[in-house]
Amino acid sequence: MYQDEIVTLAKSKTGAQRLENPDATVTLDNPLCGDRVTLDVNVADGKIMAVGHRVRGCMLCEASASLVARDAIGTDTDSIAPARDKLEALLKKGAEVSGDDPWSTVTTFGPVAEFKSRHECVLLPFEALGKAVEQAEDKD
Amino acid sequence: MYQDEIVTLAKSKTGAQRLENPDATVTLDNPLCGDRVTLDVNVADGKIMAVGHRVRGCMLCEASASLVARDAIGTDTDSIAPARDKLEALLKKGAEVSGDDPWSTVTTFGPVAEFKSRHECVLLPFEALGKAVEQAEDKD
Amino acid sequence: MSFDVDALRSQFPILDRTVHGKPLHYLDNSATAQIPNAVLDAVERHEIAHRANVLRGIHYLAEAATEAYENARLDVARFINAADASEVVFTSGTTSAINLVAHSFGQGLKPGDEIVISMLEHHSNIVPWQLLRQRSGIVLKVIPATTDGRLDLDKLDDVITDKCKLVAVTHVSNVTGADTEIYRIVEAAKAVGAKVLIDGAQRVPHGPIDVQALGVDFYAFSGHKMYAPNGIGILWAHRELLDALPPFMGGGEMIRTVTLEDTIFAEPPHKFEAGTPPIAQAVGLGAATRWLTEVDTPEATLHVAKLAEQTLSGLADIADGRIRIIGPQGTQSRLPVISFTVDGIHPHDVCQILDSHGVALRGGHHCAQPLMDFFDVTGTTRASLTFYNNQADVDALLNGLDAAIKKLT
Amino acid sequence: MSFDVDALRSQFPILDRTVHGKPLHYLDNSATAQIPNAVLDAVERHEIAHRANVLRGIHYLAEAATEAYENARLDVARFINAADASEVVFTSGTTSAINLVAHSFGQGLKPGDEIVISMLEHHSNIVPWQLLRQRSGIVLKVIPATTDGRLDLDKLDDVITDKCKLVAVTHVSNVTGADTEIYRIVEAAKAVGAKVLIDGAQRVPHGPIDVQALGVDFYAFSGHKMYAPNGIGILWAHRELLDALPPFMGGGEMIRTVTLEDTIFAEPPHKFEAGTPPIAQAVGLGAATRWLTEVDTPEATLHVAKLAEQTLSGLADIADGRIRIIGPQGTQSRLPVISFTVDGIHPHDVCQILDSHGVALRGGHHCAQPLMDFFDVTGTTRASLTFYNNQADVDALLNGLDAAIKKLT
Ligand SMILES: Cc1ncc(COP(=O)(O)O)c(C=O)c1O
Ligand SMILES: Cc1ncc(COP(=O)(O)O)c(C=O)c1O
Repeated sequence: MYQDEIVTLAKSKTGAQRLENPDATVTLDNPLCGDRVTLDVNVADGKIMAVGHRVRGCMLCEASASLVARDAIGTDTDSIAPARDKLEALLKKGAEVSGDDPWSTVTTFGPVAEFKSRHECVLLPFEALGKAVEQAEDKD
Repeated sequence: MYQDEIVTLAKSKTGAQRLENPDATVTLDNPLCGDRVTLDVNVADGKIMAVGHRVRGCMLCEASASLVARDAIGTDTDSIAPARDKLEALLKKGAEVSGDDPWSTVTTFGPVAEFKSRHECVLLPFEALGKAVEQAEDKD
Repeated sequence: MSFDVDALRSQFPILDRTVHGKPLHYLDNSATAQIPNAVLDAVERHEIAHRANVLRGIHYLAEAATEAYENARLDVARFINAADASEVVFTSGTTSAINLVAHSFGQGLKPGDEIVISMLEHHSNIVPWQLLRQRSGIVLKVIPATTDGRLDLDKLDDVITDKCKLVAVTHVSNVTGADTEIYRIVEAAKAVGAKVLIDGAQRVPHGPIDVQALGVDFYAFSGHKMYAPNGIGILWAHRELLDALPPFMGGGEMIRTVTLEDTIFAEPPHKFEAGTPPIAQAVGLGAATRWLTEVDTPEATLHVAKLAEQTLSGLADIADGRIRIIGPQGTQSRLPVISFTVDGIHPHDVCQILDSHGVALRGGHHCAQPLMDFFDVTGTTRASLTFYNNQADVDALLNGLDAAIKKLT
Repeated sequence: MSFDVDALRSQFPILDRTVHGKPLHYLDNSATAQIPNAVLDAVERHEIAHRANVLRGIHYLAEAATEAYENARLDVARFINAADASEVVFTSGTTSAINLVAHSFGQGLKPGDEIVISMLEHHSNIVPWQLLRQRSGIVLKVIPATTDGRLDLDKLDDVITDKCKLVAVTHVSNVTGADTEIYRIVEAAKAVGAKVLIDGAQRVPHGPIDVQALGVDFYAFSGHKMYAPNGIGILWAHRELLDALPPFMGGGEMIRTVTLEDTIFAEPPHKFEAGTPPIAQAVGLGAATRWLTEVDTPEATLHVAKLAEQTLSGLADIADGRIRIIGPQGTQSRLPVISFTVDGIHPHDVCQILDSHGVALRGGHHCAQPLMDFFDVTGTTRASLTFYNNQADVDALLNGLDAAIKKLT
């Protein structure tokens, strides 16, 4: 499961520092393993401008947070909830992910599918980003 | 287990009526099967003069009450507790019962030994008589 | 399709054994039913291939055990038609399921609040409420019985008042076999805003149920009476109810976070499953629900109903009416749990003699002393039948009774 | 006599299996131990030869089942050296045993009475007391831990005051493996007239104990951690204590008489065993106590101690001290439950990679979050060993850790 791509993502620590003036900040826990993600976001005109996070968690959670921070910039804010659902469908049902979608990179986590107890680790940063985006837009 | 001797004893209903002026009366329950023995006794000079009982219980309990009423008359009051213990030893440990003892008749219940759940049914009248004798003598 | 009782019996090795040199005729199914190979094998396969603790493990066996455990929950949810598997709480049996409700639901009650049970209840649905009464001053009221051993539903309006918070009654009596008209209980309870708990211990051995159609709030039953292992049972309740109720026992697996100051509990059903659960037993119960669902065909039901009818009419024919049926005389709205007294013979003597004929019956108060008091008997003898019973079992019962009466009177 | 680990392993079919194509190295024994054929067979033999409900039956199977159940109680009494079998209460596990005490003993406590636990407790010995605190206003106090993961016994006098009614602590920590000096707890508790409850869940898998010599009042443990089935556990307590305590759950088998007005309870232990008990599981636990008593020779203990020592020193040698032992560093006064953290790698990642090497470990908070907070870690990785573990298991652990560290850092 720890394929090079996942390990590299985690080690890249992409976006692994907090934003100075976030539009919204969300902290989510996964009580099962004690994972905790704190995620900041800046949005403008329905697009995500910046993401910063701090992860206290496992490598899968770190890799997922790195991927989120790498791929979110410039995407539509309303692409996040579907991206999360797409990732969940990939993990839980082995669903196909179509290639031309901006979030098709979630396929990186395909190998996690067979490890049920780890699904939440991967989903957590997506859920944090989804909530953060919602909050940021509510503020507008 | 229901050998003729036990069935005959039970049907004989020996002593199966209450005494008019008992020195003591004791009621004991066996919660396991709802058996209830009420037993009256008259004693004089350390000897049992009369026994009467009412049994709401199974045939084993009735047979035991009949035997108690039949064999107690004229025996020493302090023979009852040992008789009970002898019966218990017979039932629980298959102990030998010596032949010249007045209470050697407890061997009648030898066949009950292998049916653990029924031991208490047979012991109950002996226990009631033991308690009744004690009470009667305390009164003196 | 006809029903092949011999094929069914061959799934139960114990039915081949002898006792006291006679073939076993097991008619004590209401106490504990026997366990088919399919269930035994499921338990054993689990223990030798997937044994591990559940819910928190990362390793292969732990994942497999967790999956097996949660799949068993799905099996049970299907068997009772629960809206969601999270409504299915594993307990150690009916008794602990009812005690869970008495503590958890009971914690929200005030002195003077009323709980209604019935005269037909098993001690497991009486004593927990008496203990709650001691703890918190609730009032316990009782739906009376009819002379044919049913709940006297005409009295519902007298007993269920505005103060009533819960009506807790049996689905099928473990003494009389009477099948409760639950919709009337639900109607009366809902009219005053009370919840309904059904003790299904004697109902589920006879086939799947539909808790949603029943319209009740809590439903409790045991594994060992429905061909599953000991030490496992179910409390089903609506998810919103489970969400609102406080936990019963505390421990591992039922928490979200624990500090020495405070604890946040997990979501249902785990909130109510403190400690390592009976995992292999749950797997066995899951297998039993599948097995039973398959066995429970109209032909099988007919087979049992015929045996019950023969038993009832056979009892009526024995020894010029010296046998009194305690419960419904006929076969309508009753299950094959048949209690009776024999004039002049104590139930334990009946059982003991029948045992020497290889027939396993139960005699005594059946953990239903208030009902015994109502019928003014110290106990009854009970023959309880299920799918794997056959003609020979009924014949042995009737012949043995004949012999017992001849011998003891 | 030397110890033949291969012969022992051959009694556990699961130890022959592979996971992810690798031989299984089961080092998650503290969560659940595996079950030997002797125990599996005892359970199966019971189910296919003597399955019936217990205590009230007259027929052959019921008598046989009752005898098997009560013989299992005798086995357990022997295993813990109880003065009398009636002091042995069957529960569904450690958690339910502790909850029983929290309800039953707890019912006699007043607001302001103190219960003392420790920083090392499993949630099962924390949450029941928090729930009791909510119910009745007792005060919960905590014996701190030392930096090497033991109870800080020097603080006993500060924590245990005259208001203390019960000290409830673990015999062996499920995180650090530290073995508690129980006599010091008993001394301090007796000095103020408090009772002592010991959570023995992690102690009994390593061999028989002597509750009388320990001088404690309550002792709780689980079957599934000591090679017995799930769904069974033990509460031991002095008979006088059990006589004095009110029952916990209500139901069948625990009563003397029931009327709708009132109930008279049975004598211990049955007073505390409401409902149909886990019969086959008790039979399995009885068999497990006999099996374990036989296995537990000085040679076997030495075998495990050597593996533990190799594990501890192997961990110290890996990757220049990047591994931190959470608990005693040495082998003195500890059992082979070994927790550690790997610098920069989350325990779940460690476990997952080790799983791909066939090594079953546990990672996380081990239901001991307060202790995790004390050590300021989100979790640890734990390897727990027992008699059937071998050199290959330890090698696979150490090699796997090496690989994990290479891969993930
Ligand atoms: C020290 C300790 N206490 C209590 C428990 C709880 O045991 P169970 O889950 O079997 O009730 C455990 C095991 O999980 C334990 O390790
Ligand atoms: C109607 C009824 N309720 C409750 C129970 C208690 O079930 P258990 O002993 O399995 O907890 C029984 C069986 O004994 C029963 O027949």
